[in-house]
Amino acid sequence: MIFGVDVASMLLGGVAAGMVLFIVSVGLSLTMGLMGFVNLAHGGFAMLGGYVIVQAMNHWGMGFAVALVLGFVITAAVSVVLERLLYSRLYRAAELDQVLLTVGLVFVMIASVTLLLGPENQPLRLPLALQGQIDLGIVKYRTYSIVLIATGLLLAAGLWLAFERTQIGAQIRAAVDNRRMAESLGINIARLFTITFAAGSGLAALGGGLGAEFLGLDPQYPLKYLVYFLIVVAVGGLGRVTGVFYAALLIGVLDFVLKKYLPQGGTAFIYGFTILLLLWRPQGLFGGQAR
Amino acid sequence: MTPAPPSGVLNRPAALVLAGRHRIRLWETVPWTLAIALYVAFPKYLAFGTELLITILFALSLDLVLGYAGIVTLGHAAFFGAGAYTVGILAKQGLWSEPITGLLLAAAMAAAVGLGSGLVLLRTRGLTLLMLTLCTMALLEEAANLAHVYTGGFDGLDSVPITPLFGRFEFNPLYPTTQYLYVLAVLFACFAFVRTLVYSPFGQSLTGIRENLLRMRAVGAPVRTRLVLCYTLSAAIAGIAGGIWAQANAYVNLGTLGLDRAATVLIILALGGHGRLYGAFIGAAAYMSLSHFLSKVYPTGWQLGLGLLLVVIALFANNGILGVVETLAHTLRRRRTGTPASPPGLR
Amino acid sequence: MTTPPEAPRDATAPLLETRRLCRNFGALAAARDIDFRMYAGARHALIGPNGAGKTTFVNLLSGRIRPSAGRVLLKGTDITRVAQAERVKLGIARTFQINQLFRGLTVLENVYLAVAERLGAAPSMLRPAGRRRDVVEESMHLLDTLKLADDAGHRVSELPYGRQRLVELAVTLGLTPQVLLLDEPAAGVPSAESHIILAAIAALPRHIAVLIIDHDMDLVFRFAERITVMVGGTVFASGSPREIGADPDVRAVYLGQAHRG
Amino acid sequence: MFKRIIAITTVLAATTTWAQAQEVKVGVNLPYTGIGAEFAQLVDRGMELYLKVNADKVQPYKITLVKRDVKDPSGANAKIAVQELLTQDNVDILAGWIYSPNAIASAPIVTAGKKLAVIMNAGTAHITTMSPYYVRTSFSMWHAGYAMGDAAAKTLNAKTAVVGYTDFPPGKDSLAAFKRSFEANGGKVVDEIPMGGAGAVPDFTPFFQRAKDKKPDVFFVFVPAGDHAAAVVKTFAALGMREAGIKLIGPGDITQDTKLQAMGGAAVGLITMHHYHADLDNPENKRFVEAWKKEYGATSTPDFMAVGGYDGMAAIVHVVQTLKGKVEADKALEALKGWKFNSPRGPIMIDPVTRDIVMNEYLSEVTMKDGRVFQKTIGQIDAVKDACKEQKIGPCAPK
Repeated sequence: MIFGVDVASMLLGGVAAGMVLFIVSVGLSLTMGLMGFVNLAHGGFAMLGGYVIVQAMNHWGMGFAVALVLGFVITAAVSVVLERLLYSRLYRAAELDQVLLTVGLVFVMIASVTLLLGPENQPLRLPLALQGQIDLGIVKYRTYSIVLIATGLLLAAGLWLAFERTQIGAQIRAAVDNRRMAESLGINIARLFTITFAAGSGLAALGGGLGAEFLGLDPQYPLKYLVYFLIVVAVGGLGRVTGVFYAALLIGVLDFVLKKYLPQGGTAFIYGFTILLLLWRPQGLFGGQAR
Repeated sequence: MTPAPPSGVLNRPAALVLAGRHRIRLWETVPWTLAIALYVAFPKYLAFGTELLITILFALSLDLVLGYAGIVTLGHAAFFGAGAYTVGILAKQGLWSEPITGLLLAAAMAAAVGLGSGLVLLRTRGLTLLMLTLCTMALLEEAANLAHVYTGGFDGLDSVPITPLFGRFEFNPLYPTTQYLYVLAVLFACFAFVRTLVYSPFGQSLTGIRENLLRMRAVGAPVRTRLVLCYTLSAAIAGIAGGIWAQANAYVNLGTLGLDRAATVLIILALGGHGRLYGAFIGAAAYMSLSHFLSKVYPTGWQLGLGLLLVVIALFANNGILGVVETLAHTLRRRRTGTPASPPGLR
Repeated sequence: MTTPPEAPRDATAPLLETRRLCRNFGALAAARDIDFRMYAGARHALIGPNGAGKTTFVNLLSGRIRPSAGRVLLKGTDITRVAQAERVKLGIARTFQINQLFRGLTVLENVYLAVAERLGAAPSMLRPAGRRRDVVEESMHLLDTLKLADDAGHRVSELPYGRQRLVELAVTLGLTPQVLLLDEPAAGVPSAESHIILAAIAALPRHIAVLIIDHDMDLVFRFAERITVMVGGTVFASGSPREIGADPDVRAVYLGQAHRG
Repeated sequence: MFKRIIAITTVLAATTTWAQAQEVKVGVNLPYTGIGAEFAQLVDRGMELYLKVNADKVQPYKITLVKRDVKDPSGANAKIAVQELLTQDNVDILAGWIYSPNAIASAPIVTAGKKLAVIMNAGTAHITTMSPYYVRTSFSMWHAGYAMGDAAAKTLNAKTAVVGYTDFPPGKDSLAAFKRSFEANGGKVVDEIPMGGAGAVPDFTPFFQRAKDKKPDVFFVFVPAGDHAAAVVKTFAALGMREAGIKLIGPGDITQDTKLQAMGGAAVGLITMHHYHADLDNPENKRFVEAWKKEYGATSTPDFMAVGGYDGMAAIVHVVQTLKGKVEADKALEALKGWKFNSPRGPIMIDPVTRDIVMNEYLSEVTMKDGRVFQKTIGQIDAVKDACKEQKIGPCAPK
């Protein structure tokens, strides 16, 4: 019985960690997959969203759920402005220019947040209902992890439906596969990019807010976790919701188990695993043809 | 094809330009005179100067792969760190602490890492290659942390014993006069090599790979071998930069392998202009003085300023400061002489 | 529709030959059992409607893509498995339907790259590129013959498209091929300038076997000594310009639509 | 209006010229940007507050702080900053050092520069042995670690312990200190868990899960202050380890005052050993906290880093006074050896042999008091020295 509990709690922990990665990274996979844009500033949108959510809760007295929605909306709006003004000018540009633009944006985001709200870590106090433990019959486990897993699954299902079953989802998938062909079919690519970018950034904001319990929230957030977001997207493969979902779970559980049994070598293993996988399948587990 | 008299064809304008492209121009002596001037006029800024020269050397090695072969990498610090730790560990374990030969060992180790990773990674391109270089560097950083018995882990190796240069010139930590001239000499040697390489047929074929990989294969070029060779040479130079950094600072730590250093050198090259040899000089000078003097005045503001500068460079300057200078000179010449002469072929 | 076996031009093996060459992309059979022969000094044309698999066939010959089945032989030796870089060394070179040039480099540098690869100058790291007199000389000669001499110093991106097509040809000729595959050499060139390209093709030395793929019937019938017609990924008919011109099936399938007044 | 401007400028001109002769320049290196920005701000405010509150003690001299940003814990920037403070700004005294790697990397330059160097935070024990000019007014990891090992065995009479530590030198120091004294008092450390690096905050759940499975009496945790500490407390509560009968103990870093209120109820029951927390009940600390809140706002609070800066500046002012403004390194060191000062953390002294600090260590438990999270002092050990140097353990043994 003890062994069962041990494995169960480990799995739950790993899946919860995976969910955080999934929620934050799915937007990045869409923007990179659809627009082929190396968007290193994605973590910045997660931070902005997180800060909006924290401010909404601590200073404007909003509930957690309402704050999350506000975070989504405001970050999506900001991202539309940035996309129209800056990103759209570099869709045809070389990778180096895209890397430069997004690294520049990250620095601007970090500096402005530090200037406005100071360098301190932003405390995000979960509502009482989400704190503490919950009894799942076989194991008592951290309530918030269970909530996170549920939210992640819900989000994944919702996104899957949005992509596989709706008109706009079909358009996005078509554009990911062959942008020129989609354009020639009369799909308004520019509008599609803006919508995807806004949705992607909004999701990142949700990820920032929901993940704050685990990953904390401070101005350095975008650079600290940049490598992890990129790994999930690269391993998962570009442009596919399912790809990122499985990749995030795989890496979440792998990282969790390794930290428990091999605390020192854990992260090295993740990097090694990513290298081997990308050599075997450059387009990632579920990606389409390597771009 | 009837053979025209040999000399006749060779003094055609285009042929002369190509034949003279490698000749040293007057303004190319400017960076070196400035470096000497800094040594003479600002003895107190030699620590900053040494760090600047090493950064130029590191940016130069990246320019070889990024500017000339078109390989975008976020993991170039892997080789810088490999070189630094080679020097650090050998000296700290009392195996080898002579500076010049130490650099050769650093170059050899970094070249080995470059060859090993190049053979494997250069099969891929674009985002995948970017990720692979990033992960390789991160893997090395973790390995260095794990082997803390040798590498000193997070705290790093301190007071690395380096024997005096040529047995006479001591490395003084407070007034790094020897270090500055030593780094300047090594930078000059490496720069001469890279400059020759870039103007050689091999360098020309690299620009061919950057401009059109498909066509280079169609003209029969063994593209992968060329890229791996270029990657290894660049790694060796980055290793020298790392090695000399360890010697000049008598200190090595995980920062030499960090994403921060790899991203900074990429920014520096983009700022200065890649594929232009002197982009490394201008980029490093601009970035380092901005980061050094501006951050003293207004620490957080400096980061905001740098971010905005990068956004502007990405959107408007097509190839950094040197690119802007070149287009300006080009339009000026066009307005003065009216002939659409193409900008100087200094690739 | 199997064509009658042609009388072999001479006793020696054909310069370039394919036997039952196939290539399919998933379900689509882009090339089906192509038997094709080409002799030294040939002036051969390959015509056929769009989507007939002409460009795929060129990619198979040049080694850019590997066949699903069948064999490619050069002077009797099997080169099916030989990679593109090697085939170039063996003398098979091709131009591209859409320009594939080094746009940021000058015209001279473009040709220089091809000639340097052929002469084995490329790997040298220490001598200045401009000092390799043999490579520069040969490149300049080539540009003279194609009347590109005064563009030599300009960047390719600054040239009008017509002249860029000439550079495309010059770069391939820099490889002094035995077999030259010209993929629609005059494609996209305004008719006013196409005469320069036609003249250049006509002036090609006899010892080079040239296979030209094009829709321009005037060019084909003036240039070609043998014509092969491809339809739906396989050889539909093959013969002299006169035979092909007179063949009713070819006329019905292809020439009928394309035959201009 | 115009007349008033003239008046002000003349007064200013007079004072500066007069004080010119008596000026002492103090070169401060702190990570004003990057991941350490928050800590730099605390130490910086500690220094500035001492100068403001004790302006009279500074007279007739004028202390100017020349500040340089070292950006990160990588050591390279710190070396340049210290080198330039010495050669370009030719400062009379050096101060700062949040991160141990920066203090270690700067040591050769400090020695070459021959200037008094006051360490205001970096806690790895053997740093003070790396340069004869280093004087530390903050703490060594061994102060709290060693004392807590002792208290865990005796006061909490724990028999088994698991140690979780951030995998970098201060973490290893903490582990070694706690293990030595805990096992010297009959305890047994059953597991040692390295918990990720000092950079990005790892998810502590797997490490805590492993500790929980071992069911130790106490779980000693050292992580850097800031978001690491906040994450530790959250994970401890979320995994219900208190209900499983495991006490979370550690140095005061994990209950940093600036993070305490945000931790809320989750922190209740934590037992820590440290030389300072804002709820210390002594008159000196009352004045300090009051002055801090007046200067930096009611919601702001000082913590052990701020007091490191505060006491560091006190030591500097003492040196300036005793040497009448002409600060010469060896005399300054003499002046500080055995120096005693009534600090907000209680009476402190600079150990004449090791130039490290000797201070009280307080065992305190986190409780709730009138709606606020409060650290109640439940034990005290007076005049604690750095055990690592005293017992010449590992790197602390003189070379």
